[in-house]
Amino acid sequence: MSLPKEKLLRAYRQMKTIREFEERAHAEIMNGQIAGFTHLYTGQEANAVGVCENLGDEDTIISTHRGHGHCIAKGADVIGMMKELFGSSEGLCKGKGGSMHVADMEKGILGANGIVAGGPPISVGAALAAKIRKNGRVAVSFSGDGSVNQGTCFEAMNLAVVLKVPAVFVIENNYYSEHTNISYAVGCDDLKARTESFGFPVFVADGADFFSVYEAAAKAIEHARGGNGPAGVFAETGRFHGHFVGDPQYYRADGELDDLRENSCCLKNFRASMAESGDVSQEELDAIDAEVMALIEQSVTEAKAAPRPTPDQVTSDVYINYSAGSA
Amino acid sequence: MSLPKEKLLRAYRQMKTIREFEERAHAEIMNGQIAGFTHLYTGQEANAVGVCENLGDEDTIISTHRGHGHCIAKGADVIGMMKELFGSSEGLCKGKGGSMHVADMEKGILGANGIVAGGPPISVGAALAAKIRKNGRVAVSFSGDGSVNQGTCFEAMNLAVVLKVPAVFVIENNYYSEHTNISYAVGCDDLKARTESFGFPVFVADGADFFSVYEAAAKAIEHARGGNGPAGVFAETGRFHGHFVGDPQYYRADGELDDLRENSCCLKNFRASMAESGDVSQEELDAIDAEVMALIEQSVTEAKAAPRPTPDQVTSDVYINYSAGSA
Amino acid sequence: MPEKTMRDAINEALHQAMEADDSVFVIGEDVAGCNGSPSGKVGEVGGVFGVTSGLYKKFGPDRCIDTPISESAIVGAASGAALVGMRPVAEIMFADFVGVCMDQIVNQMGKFRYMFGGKSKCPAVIRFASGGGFSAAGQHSQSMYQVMTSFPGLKVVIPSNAYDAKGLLLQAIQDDDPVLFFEPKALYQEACEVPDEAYTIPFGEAAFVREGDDVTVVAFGQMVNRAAAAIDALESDGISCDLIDPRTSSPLDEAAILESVEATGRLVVVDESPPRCGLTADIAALVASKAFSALKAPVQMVSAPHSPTPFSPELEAAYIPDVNKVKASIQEVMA
Amino acid sequence: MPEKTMRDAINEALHQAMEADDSVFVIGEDVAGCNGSPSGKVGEVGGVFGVTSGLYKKFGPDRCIDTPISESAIVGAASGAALVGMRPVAEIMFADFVGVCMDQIVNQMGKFRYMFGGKSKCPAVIRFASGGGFSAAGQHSQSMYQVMTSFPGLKVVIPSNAYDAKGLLLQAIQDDDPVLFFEPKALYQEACEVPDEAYTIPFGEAAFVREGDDVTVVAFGQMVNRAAAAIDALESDGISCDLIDPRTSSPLDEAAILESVEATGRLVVVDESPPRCGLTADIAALVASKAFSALKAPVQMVSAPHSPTPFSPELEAAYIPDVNKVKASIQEVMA
Ligand SMILES: Cc1ncc(C[n+]2csc(CCOP(=O)(O)OP(=O)(O)O)c2C)c(N)n1
Ligand SMILES: Cc1ncc(C[n+]2csc(CCOP(=O)(O)OP(=O)(O)O)c2C)c(N)n1
Ligand SMILES: [Mg+2]
Ligand SMILES: [Mg+2]
Repeated sequence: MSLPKEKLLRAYRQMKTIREFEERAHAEIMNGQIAGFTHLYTGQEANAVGVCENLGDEDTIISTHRGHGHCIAKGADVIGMMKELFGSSEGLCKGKGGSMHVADMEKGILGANGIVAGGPPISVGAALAAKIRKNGRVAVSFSGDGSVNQGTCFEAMNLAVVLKVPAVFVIENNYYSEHTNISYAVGCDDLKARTESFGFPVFVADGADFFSVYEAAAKAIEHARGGNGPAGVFAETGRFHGHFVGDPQYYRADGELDDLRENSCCLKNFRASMAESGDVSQEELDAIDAEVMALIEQSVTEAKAAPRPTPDQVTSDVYINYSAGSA
Repeated sequence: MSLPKEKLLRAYRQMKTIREFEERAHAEIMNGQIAGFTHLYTGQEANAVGVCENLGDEDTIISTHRGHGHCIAKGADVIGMMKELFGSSEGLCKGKGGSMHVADMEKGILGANGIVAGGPPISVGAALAAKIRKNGRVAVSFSGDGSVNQGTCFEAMNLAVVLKVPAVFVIENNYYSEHTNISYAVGCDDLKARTESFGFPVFVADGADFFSVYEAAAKAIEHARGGNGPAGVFAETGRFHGHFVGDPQYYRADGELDDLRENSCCLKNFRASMAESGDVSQEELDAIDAEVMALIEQSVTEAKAAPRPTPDQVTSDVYINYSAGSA
Repeated sequence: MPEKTMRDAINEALHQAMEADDSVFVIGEDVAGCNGSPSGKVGEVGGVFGVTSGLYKKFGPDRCIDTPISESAIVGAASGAALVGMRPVAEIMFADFVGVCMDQIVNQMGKFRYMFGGKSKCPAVIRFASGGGFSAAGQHSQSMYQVMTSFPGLKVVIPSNAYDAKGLLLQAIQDDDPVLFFEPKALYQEACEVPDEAYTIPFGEAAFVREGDDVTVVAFGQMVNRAAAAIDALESDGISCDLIDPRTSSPLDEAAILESVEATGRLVVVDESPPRCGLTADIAALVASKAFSALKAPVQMVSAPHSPTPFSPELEAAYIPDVNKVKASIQEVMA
Repeated sequence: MPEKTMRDAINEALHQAMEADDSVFVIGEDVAGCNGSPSGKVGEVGGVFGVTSGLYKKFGPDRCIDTPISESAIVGAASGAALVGMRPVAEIMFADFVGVCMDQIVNQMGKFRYMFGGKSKCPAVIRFASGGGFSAAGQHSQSMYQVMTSFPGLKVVIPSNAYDAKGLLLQAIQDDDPVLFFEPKALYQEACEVPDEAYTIPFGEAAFVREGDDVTVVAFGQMVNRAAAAIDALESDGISCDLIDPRTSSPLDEAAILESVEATGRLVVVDESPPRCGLTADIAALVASKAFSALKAPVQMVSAPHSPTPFSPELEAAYIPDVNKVKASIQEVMA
């Protein structure tokens, strides 16, 4: 697969931004600077970026509890996101949402979501709007290997087929839902087949390889955008951290994490692929790395200096046109 | 398939009892004698009886809004049921449940259920108890072609596979959920395959033929009872009445109902099969008919004469050990 | 002015809203009906209560959308479409079915705006047939609005007559917040004068159904007529009552209730839901905290008892508050 | 007596109940943990809050059962097993997730007995981690018990300390009705003296955490400690309060509350849930209707505001009632 250089550079930048955002967020959580429950996406970057590089601002995504990567890939402002994680009133959600609820309507980000499989039904709604408006948009929802066992996820898949809407279901199989392996939680032997049995094509990808995800997502999105109803992407991937920050990860095999970081790193894979094709030089990638590091540093500096919310802000933003105080 | 004569007679009696119970209930509803929402099972009798003839009192079933047939087939007292429909305090549920909540724990009937797909998760629980107790019981849930699109139904199927419990999922495809055809509401082309993709075998039956259902159910139940995890039965069937009593049935094709009554009547089919095999004479079946008619007549007579509940009964049976009044 | 049933008034509101704004669509189980059926009569049904009848034929399959039995997906489809600019009106057949889609209502639709820092809007309406009166037993008779009132971010509407139903629904559809619209199903056939043209009734403004000096009666939904009958029956005893129908439980017209109690000094609250953490307690507590000094007698609450809804007609009649119970409470508060 | 955290006390109760009765089992997401995982360390987790730790290792896979993320199926699995004679204890990780399994709780488990005419029993316990204090934002901080209290057929338990948690859970497990057990997650690490042996605390019997003459303070769950702190701080001002912890909101110990108010004439109710149709209103209304003549001042309700739970620590601190707010309310009711 050959992509324009500009696109290659951007894809790498996005993946690197996610990686560094997450690693830095991890450090700040360990430092006690970031409160709440945070789930890191490190290791899965190629999935978010491979999908979102096929989307425009008008297309929508809806994410999960592990949402930072999807939001950055879809164009959320990194500084606004870091401020949100820090709970500032200048955060993307004014400090009201935090890690699990990062959202940006302007960028078509209908939110990270703290409820497992909360997103797919909502995404079907966005897809339905696109179908009614005939505006050619698609609506993507991300789910994990655990999320696909939730009733709402099945309902959404069936409804999308019934209404023939341009919904794309991206399943990121990182093999674990919290501490439980997919081999336990998904009863059948073939999750891809179970998904396809709902009546739409599912394209398989290597979630450590940007190009693989990009291609699979391109097919799924083309299918959906073309008015053929929903489609799916099924990517095998791995998270480099625990389920949440602080997870002792008793479920890992010996050496599993080392192996993942060594052999399933999308950044390494991307660099290797560029080295082979010569499309982009390692120096160009190094330059991006430096820019990303600077951006992340800046985001943390700004987030730490950003204003804190004040108590009066608790009751605003509940409704549009009557104040919560009087309810 | 050859069954002992006693079993043949009982199967016919059960189907006939359901048929006459329903037809009489229909008449009494039209007369204004029975209140509430009632969904008739007429036409689908072979499904309930074909399944339940494979079960003992210790096995459980959980039914749907269209529950009379399943309950009778599993051994519910017909007079108690008729009294329940009439709302008497002597009804099976003391007049508190009505048509949609007929239940009898002694007979392993965990209730009809007014919530579409409310039953399957509960049935998985009964199956789980059987697995833990290693008592060889199975737990059967009935679902319709519409019910299978509800999230809870999918969750139950997956959980049953994960826990490898003796749950049997019986899907009665009567082609309609209320006014909507299965070809619309089930997005995929092959519901049986979608069900099997969850990881258990599904046995297909002709729901107008007792023997066909009996055999398919026998296989499914044997599978489950044998410790191999859940199994399914998928039966094609037809209801002779509307979704609810009073339904104008705009969804029917011209002649559809006549055709159903003519060509998909389990009682006729059973008689024809007996005529062919000679296992049971038509006179024996006629005698059963007469007994059933008498029983149904008696049930209505008793139901009409049965005591009505009194206002003080409203607040009993909420809890076992504290009165609702003081809550 | 022509008389219309509540069903027809709501139906008319839907027709008018859909004519006026092409971002409005309806979605739910059998809101068209007969999809996929061999008769080909798609659109003949219009919902199991007939409330959406005619919409499919007038507005077509993209704006009157049948669904599988998947309430969570229905609510999600509405809220997702609303987030990107549509104004969906979803039908959940019975209010009891909140049970199978509560997360999508309460944790998703109702919280988007807050969690997203005020940067989204979700103008979706979810309609429910609510309440008792049909011998429909425990799973088809609940109000559920008392529970939904508990959740910030949702607006909760409970019309008590055809006129209000039309105006409130038109308001709900043009409202930019998510609105839950509970239609007491026992009132679908009740008629009153309803103008042909479109009009809206603002949220948070109670209706004064009766005006009087002795007692403030607050009643919701199906109970408003019964409370009015009780009040009328007591007129000859010289008891005169304010009858306040809040029409929306969230937002609540606190001022109307408090002002009335300031004048009467007595409160009776009537609702058909069970008593615990319900609207009767909610209003009683409001008054006991904000109009305490005006109170001359204990607040009276008339509700269903703390039990599920029974099936048998006799039991249900004893379960749902009737005119006599309201009368007795008014007399008690006057004693 | 040894000090134990609430987490350990609950864990101990589970161990003891499972030892005593082989029909007790636990089921939920990661209650064992590591199932299917390459490490082979099944049972190492014991729930995300560690409350079920050790149960898998002691009682094996049939009695400590991991599930997929399918809350409706989890509750159904518990209630179905209970209907046929088991005593399951299901864990729903966060109380907020009631949203995805409400039907199974409210319309199924909670109504079986009534709908079936009193002929079934369903001795299932569902445990939830509830409430705020973790900066966990809108979908992981709700109490939900106020909403569940509204539903007849369910018993609702809200322990406020480790001692009560153990005794109430053992009662819940041996109770023959379905019980919802809400564990304020902010209290998991709080310790107090807890006997090693098994004991039960009956439902519907409030605890008097403080005794006094001037004000009746009723507080739930996480708020009990804060109310106690407020009361203690006001002692030097010569204000003395009864502090009542109902421990179960359904059944509710009405008598304890009413008797106290009869003596004090003043009521402050404290809960961390939002105000509408909540427990603060429920208790305030109870008192305003049944102990009205004793009341000397308006009832005071201290709750979260009518908004979802915010993320930011500062906002959450302003959201959940703190000691100062309780103090201010007590002072107000005394003014
Ligand atoms: C309804 C619901 N149940 C449980 C949880 C707790 N929870 C959060 S993430 C998670 C695991 C999700 O696994 P998966 O879908 O595979 O996503 P991953 O974490 O691997 O990205 C669970 C159980 C939740 N947030 N919502
Ligand atoms: C959760 C829920 N949604 C909707 C309904 C209303 N309803 C009752 S029966 C029914 C159709 C069920 O269709 P199917 O499962 O095919 O069973 P059938 O009626 O054909 O026996 C519907 C939509 C309900 N009772 N519960
Ligand atoms: Mg995963
Ligand atoms: Mg059907």
